[in-house]
This record gives sequence, structure tokens and C-alpha cells, in this order.
Amino acid sequence: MRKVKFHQAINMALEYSLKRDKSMILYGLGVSDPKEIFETTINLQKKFGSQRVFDTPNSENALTGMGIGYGMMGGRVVMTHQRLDFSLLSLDQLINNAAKLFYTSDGKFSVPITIRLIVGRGWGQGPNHSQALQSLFAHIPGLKVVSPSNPNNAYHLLISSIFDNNPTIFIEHRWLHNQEGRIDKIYKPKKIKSFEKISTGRDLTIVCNSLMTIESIKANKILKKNKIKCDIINLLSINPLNLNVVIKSVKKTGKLIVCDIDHGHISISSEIISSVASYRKNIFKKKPIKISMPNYPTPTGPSLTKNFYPNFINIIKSSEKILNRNIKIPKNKLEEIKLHDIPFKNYTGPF
Amino acid sequence: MRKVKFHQAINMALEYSLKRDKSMILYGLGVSDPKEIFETTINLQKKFGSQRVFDTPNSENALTGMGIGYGMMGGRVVMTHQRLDFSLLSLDQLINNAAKLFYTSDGKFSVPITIRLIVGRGWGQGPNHSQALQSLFAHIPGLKVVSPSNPNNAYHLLISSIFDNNPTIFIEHRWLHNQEGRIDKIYKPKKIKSFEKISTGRDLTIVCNSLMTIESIKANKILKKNKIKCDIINLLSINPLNLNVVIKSVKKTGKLIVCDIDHGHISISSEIISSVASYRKNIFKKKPIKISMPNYPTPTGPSLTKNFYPNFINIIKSSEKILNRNIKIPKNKLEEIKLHDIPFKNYTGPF
Amino acid sequence: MNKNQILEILKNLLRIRMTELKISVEYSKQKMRCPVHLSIGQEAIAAPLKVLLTKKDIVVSGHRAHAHYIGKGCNLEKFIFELYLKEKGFSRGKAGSMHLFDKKNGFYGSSPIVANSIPLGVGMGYYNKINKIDNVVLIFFGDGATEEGVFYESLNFAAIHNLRVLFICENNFYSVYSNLKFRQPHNRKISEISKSLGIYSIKENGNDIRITTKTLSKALNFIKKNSKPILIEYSTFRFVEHCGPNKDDHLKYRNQSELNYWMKNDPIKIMYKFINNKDKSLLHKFKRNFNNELNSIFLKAEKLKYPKESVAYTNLYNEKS
Amino acid sequence: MNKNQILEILKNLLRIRMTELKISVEYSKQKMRCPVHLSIGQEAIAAPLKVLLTKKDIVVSGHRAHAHYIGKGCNLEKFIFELYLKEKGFSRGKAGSMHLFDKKNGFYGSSPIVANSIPLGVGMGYYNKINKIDNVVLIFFGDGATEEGVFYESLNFAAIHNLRVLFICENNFYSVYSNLKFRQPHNRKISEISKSLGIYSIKENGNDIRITTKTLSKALNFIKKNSKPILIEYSTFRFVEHCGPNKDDHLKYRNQSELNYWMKNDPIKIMYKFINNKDKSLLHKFKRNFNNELNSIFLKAEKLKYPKESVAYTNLYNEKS
Ligand SMILES: Cc1ncc(C[n+]2csc(CCOP(=O)(O)OP(=O)(O)O)c2C)c(N)n1
Ligand SMILES: Cc1ncc(C[n+]2csc(CCOP(=O)(O)OP(=O)(O)O)c2C)c(N)n1
Ligand SMILES: [Mg+2]
Ligand SMILES: [Mg+2]
Repeated sequence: MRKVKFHQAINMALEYSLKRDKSMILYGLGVSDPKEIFETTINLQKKFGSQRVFDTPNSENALTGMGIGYGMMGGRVVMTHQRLDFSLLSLDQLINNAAKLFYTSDGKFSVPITIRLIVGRGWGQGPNHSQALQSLFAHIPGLKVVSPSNPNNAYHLLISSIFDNNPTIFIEHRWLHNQEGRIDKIYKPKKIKSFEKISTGRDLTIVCNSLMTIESIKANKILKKNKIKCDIINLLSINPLNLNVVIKSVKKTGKLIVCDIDHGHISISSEIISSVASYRKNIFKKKPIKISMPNYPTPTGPSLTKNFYPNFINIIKSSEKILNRNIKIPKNKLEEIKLHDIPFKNYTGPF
Repeated sequence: MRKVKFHQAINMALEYSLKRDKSMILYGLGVSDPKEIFETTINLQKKFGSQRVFDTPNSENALTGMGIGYGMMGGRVVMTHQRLDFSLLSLDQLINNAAKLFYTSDGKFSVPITIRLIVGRGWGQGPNHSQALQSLFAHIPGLKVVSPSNPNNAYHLLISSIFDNNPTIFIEHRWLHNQEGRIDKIYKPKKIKSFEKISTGRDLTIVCNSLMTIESIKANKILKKNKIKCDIINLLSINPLNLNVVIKSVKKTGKLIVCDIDHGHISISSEIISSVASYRKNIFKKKPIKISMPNYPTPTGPSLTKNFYPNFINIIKSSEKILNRNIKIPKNKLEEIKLHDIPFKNYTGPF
Repeated sequence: MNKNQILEILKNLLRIRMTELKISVEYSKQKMRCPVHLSIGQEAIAAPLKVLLTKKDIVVSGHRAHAHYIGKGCNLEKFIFELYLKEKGFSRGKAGSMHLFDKKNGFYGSSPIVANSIPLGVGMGYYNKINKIDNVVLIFFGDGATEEGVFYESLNFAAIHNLRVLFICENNFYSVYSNLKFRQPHNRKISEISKSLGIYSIKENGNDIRITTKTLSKALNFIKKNSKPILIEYSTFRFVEHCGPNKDDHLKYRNQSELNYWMKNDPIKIMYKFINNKDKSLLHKFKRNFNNELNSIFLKAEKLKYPKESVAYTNLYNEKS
Repeated sequence: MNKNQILEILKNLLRIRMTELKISVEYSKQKMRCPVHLSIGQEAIAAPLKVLLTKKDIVVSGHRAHAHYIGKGCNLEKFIFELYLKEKGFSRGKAGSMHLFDKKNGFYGSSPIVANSIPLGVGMGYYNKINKIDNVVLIFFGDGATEEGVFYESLNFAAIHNLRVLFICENNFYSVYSNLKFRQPHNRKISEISKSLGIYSIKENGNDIRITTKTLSKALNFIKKNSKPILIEYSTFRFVEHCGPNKDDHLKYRNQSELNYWMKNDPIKIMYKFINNKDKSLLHKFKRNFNNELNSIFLKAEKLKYPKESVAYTNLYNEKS
């Protein structure tokens, strides 16, 4: 299959799902505007009509509830927020209704909705356009929380989320939209996968998701050149969380680095370290390391965000520490992060 | 000083603060109604007038924003939600505004507000009246999150929170309202305390807060009878979190039990275990144990909540496990939890 | 509407009242261990539902939902069993009074969070619209709920998309102990707000079963004919405390003249004034029978088994596909 | 109002336009690395503020806040420096265009989250009320913001407590690319909604500086005299893209007749039609001077130092007491 961009993969998954389930609706601010949610919803209104694919008023809370009610009738729903930050207006609906209705109705009503939350980064997004609060959502029982890291898993994970009968928070990092890759065809939606093993090695375990998986892959190339072999585990789902593979890996390596797109305090990365620590008292040979956003709001300016958002350099530095050795970083790689506030070279803002 | 109930301690703290700072307002649904927020706001409207102490429309989101704006002008604010669950409507204001305005304005505007969140339990509170989402709030940099466990620390902690110049989430467990105890007089508001050491011992470290501190104290009595000496650390603040004392304690005991009023997945208890695990690879002599609410919505019926809310029995059982020995629980203590869905004997519902 | 239907509505009025009174009596025995918000005094709004709606029409509601549930003709036994939090309750004791469901009979949920079922109903209406189902969705809420932002957002969406949704505001002038005057500007009408939002709106007396039947039935016809939402604001009054089984007028948050006025306008009293003797005796007989039915349901409920503890750990996620 | 004041307002109109145009030109050099929502086309609403308000009157706004900031007479240099995210910006580069502050000059914040500064302004009004300060709070927001529930909740609170708050809705008919007609029922007036909520409300042309000056000044007088909130809905139009420095009319989300109509009604054009020649030449001189001022500010801004990385880790909590 030919290569596609991440945003096309999202688009293809949405199109596949809209075709497969005639009850499905897709909506959110900008879904049918000229920018079509960073091109992810391109052509879908044209193909499926303005009743099934539509732009909305600025009413995040009611529109989330609307989707829940639609889902209770048996329809599938995808709602999109152009920034995760906007979805904070809808947490009553997500936490008090969506997460609980299947439970409270003892299985009579399902809430088969998927909420796409796009996480911003760089270019002056600042404190209210760059929050990646995956840990906040994943703390709530009854919500599923997933995130893709490349076109292929984006495509499959989105389809799985849509056809999953539970409210699923689909965290989609803005900086992935331009990633390129091949995707495997789908014939039938599969269950949400909990993880993907990205590489195998005995020296070190790296657990990551979303954009941090891309950073881990970058780091891995450098580590490989330095003869360091890593187990890299990309978590597709952080709620429910299946840590068997992580535990197995740490049993082997004894060394764990967890990479988080979100703040580190009370986070999925803390959960992972805590779970491994609770599994057996002694499978850590070195103390584990957490790499995450600082516990600060995001500043706007480029000089301030310089080392604010974590990247592969942090992973390399942490690897040096945990492996107790020096690792050479090629100069051209260092160049790469000089333009740290844009996702790719020709990006000119603003979102 | 004479003994007072927890709800009186809250009331005294509010009265002290309203007297001390003429700019302070106190509001929320029920603040001036005949039940006066479980008697915590009794007489305050009479004493300070209906402009400073007032009931509100059902508009949690705007009223939170209102308090933030009031605080930006230099006034102090206490807002009360009779259930934490209702505050989920206001998370945009708390996360996008309150938590960030001091930072974004680079110190020009403070948000000296305190949000009292009352956590329900038992008597059919069910999924939407019993959430204790402390970990959700404490994940957000810029918010402070504190909780008292007895009349004395309630009194001092509330005053400290009110006179702290930051947005502070004051988590107040409904089942503490009837606790009795003496309180030390206050002469001047002090900084928010991060913890209190409740007992000292070499065998085991128990970290807890809010109602789980009461349960830990109950457990401690039984443990003592069984010749087990514990370090019990009551966390007053979970954001910011100061874990020095916990680490010092675990260095000594090697054994850690963390008790949480909230769900355990991605929680303050995971954070604590993770932090200790990250401090040194080997200070755990036994694998740490987390006691928390299950990762399920709360069911309503009493037969279902029987072992749903954690209590001192869970602490004893975990102690048996971590210490690898049997612990005798006196029969009368077991009787106590038979009426597990009410806070005290003569409680007749509904809230 | 034929004679039988009218009689059925009157019976339904009594059915709701009698069930609520029975709950209030039995509640004090502490066997229904969950908060209850009784509808006593407000029954005339819900009583016509059984006759005016089909099973496929949908009702959603808030914390004070018993009347709507009974009024729509949902499963009374399973409801009472649920209040007792027993295994045979509709949600096996997971739900209780504040979360009512009866999918078969078109009761799609009630919620203890003020106003947060309003958008759900709108979403159900949207489903019906685009899947070309011409049933109506009724959304019940109180005056207090109209202070939550989500109410406005929901109305706006229903108006834009011309949904077949009937918004019913039961204005009982109080939110818990708080009078409207502390929460909304004086003399403001809720129905005027919804009108300004683009929703056809009416304001009516909610305690006279003749009026409620007529306005509801007209509204349903209007909705079906025009495919547009309507809002009805009914004024009414609750006779017992906000939450729980007792009177609380000793607390004096409602003044005596107000209480007198509404006691005089008790929907049951109003009904007895206009019906003829024959109907009276029919209703009398109905009451006797229904009383027996209630007694046996409550007795049964008390004796039923509780669900096993492990039931708490079921149905978190729907893993069927 | 005296001649000087009127002239000052006209200058202010130009000041806003020229600054925004300068930003739009310089933005493309990628030196102001943060999203900007320009006010070009909508300046007539903000231009009178400098003259009509005192420093102690307070303004809050949303994402499209430049005009309000400049219009109120806030610190222009610190503003531009902040857009460049430099150390000397008002928030040392932490804030950028979407979070404006100038405490000294009564600008109490703008927010990139639609509608979420509205309740802040209401709280400021409440502070003034109970601490007996008679300044007014102005709250600016767009038509899109009136779809967020918090707008209604905020208006209700202001109405109940009779706050000295002036709500100003800049209705430019679009929220990003979305026309009002997809978001609100046809022909509905925002000012009618606020009226139904109990707020005195007017709707006016927002592009004629004479009208905006008059209505704002009347509204301020009304508020001060009656201690009551007002809402003004101004119709206006934005001339460049929603976010960013460019025109985007090739995207055709706004139709040509609409564009023509509003281009003809450019507030600057309207102004030039009614002023006399003497004023014209005064303004001409002003423009030249202000242009120089702008050039030197922007030059300075470019050259200024960035804040050190460590600044990012300051002022999370206020630990002073
Ligand atoms: C969001 C939220 N805020 C507050 C409450 C507490 N509460 C429960 S019922 C109620 C009263 C609502 O009044 P109204 O809508 O008029 O209904 P009524 O009780 O009069 O039928 C309140 C405030 C809640 N359940 N949810
Ligand atoms: C809560 C929220 N939802 C969505 C957005 C994205 N957004 C930014 S500006 C804007 C348009 C708002 O329109 P309007 O209020 O009319 O202001 P205008 O841009 O027309 O001045 C939107 C939807 C946001 N910032 N916040
Ligand atoms: Mg009411
Ligand atoms: Mg607009």
C-alpha cells in the first residue's frame, strides 16, 4: 500500500467507519470548515451529508451530552475538539454521564462515542492550547483512553475506538499529523489493542505513547548506533492499562524509562513505575526514570519552551544516566531540535 | 480548649477568616439555607451579611469564574460544592483560568480562592455523589490540593488555604463532619502544612489523608495491640507534594502502605509509590501496597458497597501481607463496619 | 381523547401520588438506603404521559424523576425493587432512585446532576431526526436546571436542527431551599428566555390535570406536525422536603401564604372537584386495588435478596461487539 | 464631549488599525511565534475606550483582544514586546497575544478559551459592588461566545446582583469559518436573549465611530446611574483571517456581497467621510508620527533579548503573604 500521512489515515478511518455504520455521526467545531480539522475530515461532509457530518455551535458541554444521548440510542459518534483544552468544558458530561451510564444502567445503555482530542505543541500555543492531560482522563473508570503514534496505528486505533461500544478518548497529537507511513488494510474492526512493541533489546525498557513514541524511535536510532538495544513499548491504551509486557520487559532489562506527553505529577508514568514497583520488590536494577512535561503551565515564548516539551534528547540523557555511560549524539540530530517549536521545517504557524 | 465537632471547626475557620479579611466572600449552593452546608456555614450570613455570604443560582461554572475574577481584584473567596461531583462543571474555570493566571500574568494577578469540595460516601450516594477525585485536581500544576482529617487540622488548614494566595482545592470528606476533637487557637494564618506525623514506629509506613487517616488511626490501634509500630503520615497537601518524610520513613521501615480515598488508577497513591521507587532502587524491603477505591463507579446499594469503600480492615489485611504475619482484629471492631454505609450510628440519610 | 383515556390519566395521577406516599411512609424504615426526591404535589404534569405517549417516545429526567417514570407507565415493580436496592431492581441495586432506567418502556435515564440529562435528550432527538424516526423525546427538568449553561446550549442545538423534542420545565419555585428570587431576576419568565432562544414556548398551570393534558397533547401534535421543539413551563409545587420523605415546612423557607395557596391547588383536590360521581367511585375502586398492589410490591421488595457483592464489579465496559 | 476628546477617539481608531496592520506585516517574518487574532475591521468598538474610561475601569476580553488592549490605552511597547515573546514583554514571554494583561491600566486579562473570561469580569463587578467601588467593568466577547453556557450563567448573576458591568458582544457573524446561521436559529437576536434574561440590551452598528462612542457613553452613564448591567450587541466584520495575518477570502466561506458591504463600511472609511479637512490634516500628522513610533517599537522589539529559559519555572504559585 502507498504511503499516507497521519492526517489522511485519520480521514480514511473516519470514512471507513461512516461507510460501515450508517448511524454514525461526526461533528465538532471546524469539521466541515475549509481547514477541515487539519485536513482530517476532508470531503467527509460532501460524501456523507450535513446531517451526519457537521460543524457545531460553541457549546462543548451540551454537544458532548448530545453525543452521549445519540449513542444511547445505538448510534455511533465521533466528536472532535481542535484542542484538548476546550474539552475541559465538557467534563461533567464525560465523567458524570459517559463514563457511568453503562454501569449504572447495568448494561442496558452503552455509550459508543469517540472523542478526538487534539494536543497542541510549540509555536506559542501557551498554557491553554497545549495541555496533554491524558492522565486526567485515564483516571476515570468507564472511560477508555487511547492514542496513536503513526498513520498505521492511527487508522486502526481510530476504527477500533469508533466500533468499541464505550466512551473512548482518542488523544491525537497535533505534531503527528504530518507523519508518513504505510497502513495495513482493515477488513473488520478489531478490539482496541493495548500496546505495540516497537523494538526489542536487553539493555533498557522504554515505555511511551503518542508523540513520545516518535521521540523514542529517534532516540533508539542513536542508542543503536551506540550499541544499546532497547525494548520499546508503545502504549496504545492507557485506560484500561495492560502492563504485562512492561513487567516482562523490566524483568529482563531491570531498567525502565517512561515517557509522557503530559505533566508528570500523578500521571500515567507514575502509575507505570508504581505498578512495576508493586509487582515484585526487586525487578528494578536501577531506579526508574520518568520523562514528562514539567509541572508548570506551558509558557508561550520559544526561549521558554526550549527544553520544556520533552524530546529524544531527554531520552538519551536519561539513558546515559540509567546505563551509566556516555552516549554520542550526532551533530545533525542536535541541529534538528534547534527549531524546537515547530513540527516540521516549513511550518509557519499559527496552529 | 473544649472539644468541637469537625463541622464546627470548619465554621470557626470560616468565621475567623471572614472577620480577619473584610474582602472575603463565601458562597455556594446552600451556604445560607436551613441546613447550612451540614452546619458548616451556620450563622455566617447573619453575622457578615448577604453580600459577603450568599446562596447562588445553579451555575457552577460561571460562579467559579466569578470567584476567580473577584480574587484577581484582591478579594478572598471561598466557594462550596456540596458534592465534589458538581464541581466537574467548573473545570474549565479551575484548570484553564484559576490554575494559570498567576503564571501567565507573570505574577501580576493572584487567584486567592478556596474551593471546598465535599466528598460523599455510603447511604446510596452512588456514582454521582461519592466521587473523591483528588488525583484529578492534584494533577494540575497551579492548583493546590489539600484535605483535613480532624477538627484541628481542618481548622488550621482551611485558614491557611483561605489566606494562601493561590487557588486551593479543599477536599472535605462528608464522613468527617461528625468527628470530635480539640483545636489549637490560631493567632495568625500559617503556610499550608504539607503533612502531619500521626504515630511513629519502625515496622511499617502508612501514608494516608482525609477519611483514610481516620481509618489508619483505627487500624493503628489494632496494630499496636499486636505489637506492631507504625509510622503514620497524614498528607495534608497532595499538590504540592513533599515526600521527604515518606522517604525517610520508608528508608527506616522498608514497607509502605498508601491509602487513598479516590480510585487507584493514576492516583496520588501511585505517585507516592513511584516517587519512592524512583528515589533509590532498593529502599523497599517488601513490595508496596496501595489501598484505594476500586476502578469502578460507585454502586448505590449497600450490599454492593460493602467492601467497596476502603476502611481499616483493608489496612489490617494489607499489613498482614506486608509484614507476613497474622493480626487479630477484636470482634467489636468487626461489628463496627457492619453498618458500613453510614458515618455514625444514628445517621438516617439521605445525605 | 375518549372517556377511557381520560379515566386512565386520572388513575395515573392517583397512581403516582399513592406510590410516592407509600415510598415516603416506608422510607423511614431505612430500607431504601438511597436519597429520594419525591414528586408529591407535582404529579399532574406526568400523569398524562401514559396515555399521550407510546412506548417508543422517550423520556429523560433529573433527580426528581419518580413521577415521570411512573407516569410513563414504566415497570413499577422493578422500580420499587431498585429503590430497595435489591437484585431484582432494574439495575440490580447499582442505580437507586437517582438513576432511573426502563429501556423497554422508553425511559432513557434520569440523572442526579442538575441539568445534565438535558443534552442527552437532545441527542436522542437528533438520532430520531436523522434516522427518520418520528417519536418524540420529552426532557423534564426543574426551574433550577434553567440556571445551568448546558440548558441554553441544548435549546440552541434543538432549535437549529428542528428536533422533535419537548422540553418540560417543572417550575416549583425552589431549588432545594432557595427561592427563585435569589437565583433569577424578579418577574423573569423562563418561557420568555426559551422563546428568545428560538423555541416556541408556553407557560401553564401544572397542577390542573385538564390543563396539563391539553397542553401536552397540543404540544405533541405541534411537534409532530412542524418537526420543531417546544418548551412548556409549568408552575407547580412540591409538598414534601427537597430530598427525603418528610414535610419540612417548620424550616420556614417557604412562607405560609404560599403553602396555603398550593395546598388548595393540590392536583388531586383539583381533580376531585371536576369529576362526576361515577368517576369518583371508579377511582375509589382503583385506589383500593392499587393500594393492595402497592402493599404487595413493597412487601415483596423487602423480602427480596440483595445482589451479591461481586455484582458491583460487572458492566464497567461493554465488550460485546 | 469636547473637541479634543473626539479627536483623541479618532486617533485611537487609527492607532488600533495601524498597530494591527503593522503586526500583520511583521508577523509573516515568523518573529512573533504565537497565534494572533487581529481586530482589523472591528476597531470602532474599542477606539472610544481610552476617552470614555478611566484607568480604574476594567476591561476583560477573549482571544480577539488587541483592539481592546490598545483601545483602552494600555502599554503599547510592552504589548508588542510580548508578541515578540521577549523579556521586556508584560509577561516576559509567558503570555503572548492570547493572554493580555496590563494591571496598571485596568486591563485584567484576555483568554483564548471562548467565553471563559466573561464570568471573571462579572466577579470583578461583584468585587466593585460590595467593596463600594464605582468603576465599571467591560466584558468583550464575540457572537460565538454567546453559544457557551457560561455566558448565560454570567448574565444571570450580573442581573440578580445589579452589577456595574457592560457586556459588549462584537457580532462579526462568524466563529472561525462558521456563519451564524449554522450556529444559531435564523434571525435570532443576541440582544433579545440577554433582554429576556433580565439585562437591559441594545443592538447597534459597530463600525461607525460616532455611534459606538455615543452608545458606549450612554451605556456607561446608565450603568453608573442605575447600578445595573447592560449588554450592547454591535454588528461588525473582521477583514483578515480568523487567526493569522492574512486575508483568506479565497476560501470563500464568506460571500462576495457580504464582503463588499462591509468593505464599504470599513470604520476608517466611515470616519473619513464625516470629518472636516482640518481634522483630516491633524489625523494625517498623527499617522505619520504614530507610524514612526510603531517602527521604532517593532525594531526595538526585534532586537530585545529573549527571557532566559529559567523564567519558565517562575511564578507558578504566589508564596507571598
Ligand atoms: C450540578 C449540580 N449542582 C447542584 C446539585 C444539588 N442539587 C440537587 S437537586 C437541586 C435542586 C434543583 O432544583 P430544580 O432544578 O428546581 O429541581 P427541583 O428539586 O425543584 O425539582 C440541587 C441544587 C446537583 N445535584 N447538581
Ligand atoms: C471553548 C473553546 N472552543 C473553541 C475554541 C476555538 N476558537 C477560538 S476562537 C473561536 C471563534 C469564536 O468566535 P467568536 O466568539 O464569534 O469570536 P470572533 O473570532 O468572531 O471574534 C473558536 C471557536 C476555543 N478557543 N475555545
Ligand atoms: Mg425547582
Ligand atoms: Mg464572531
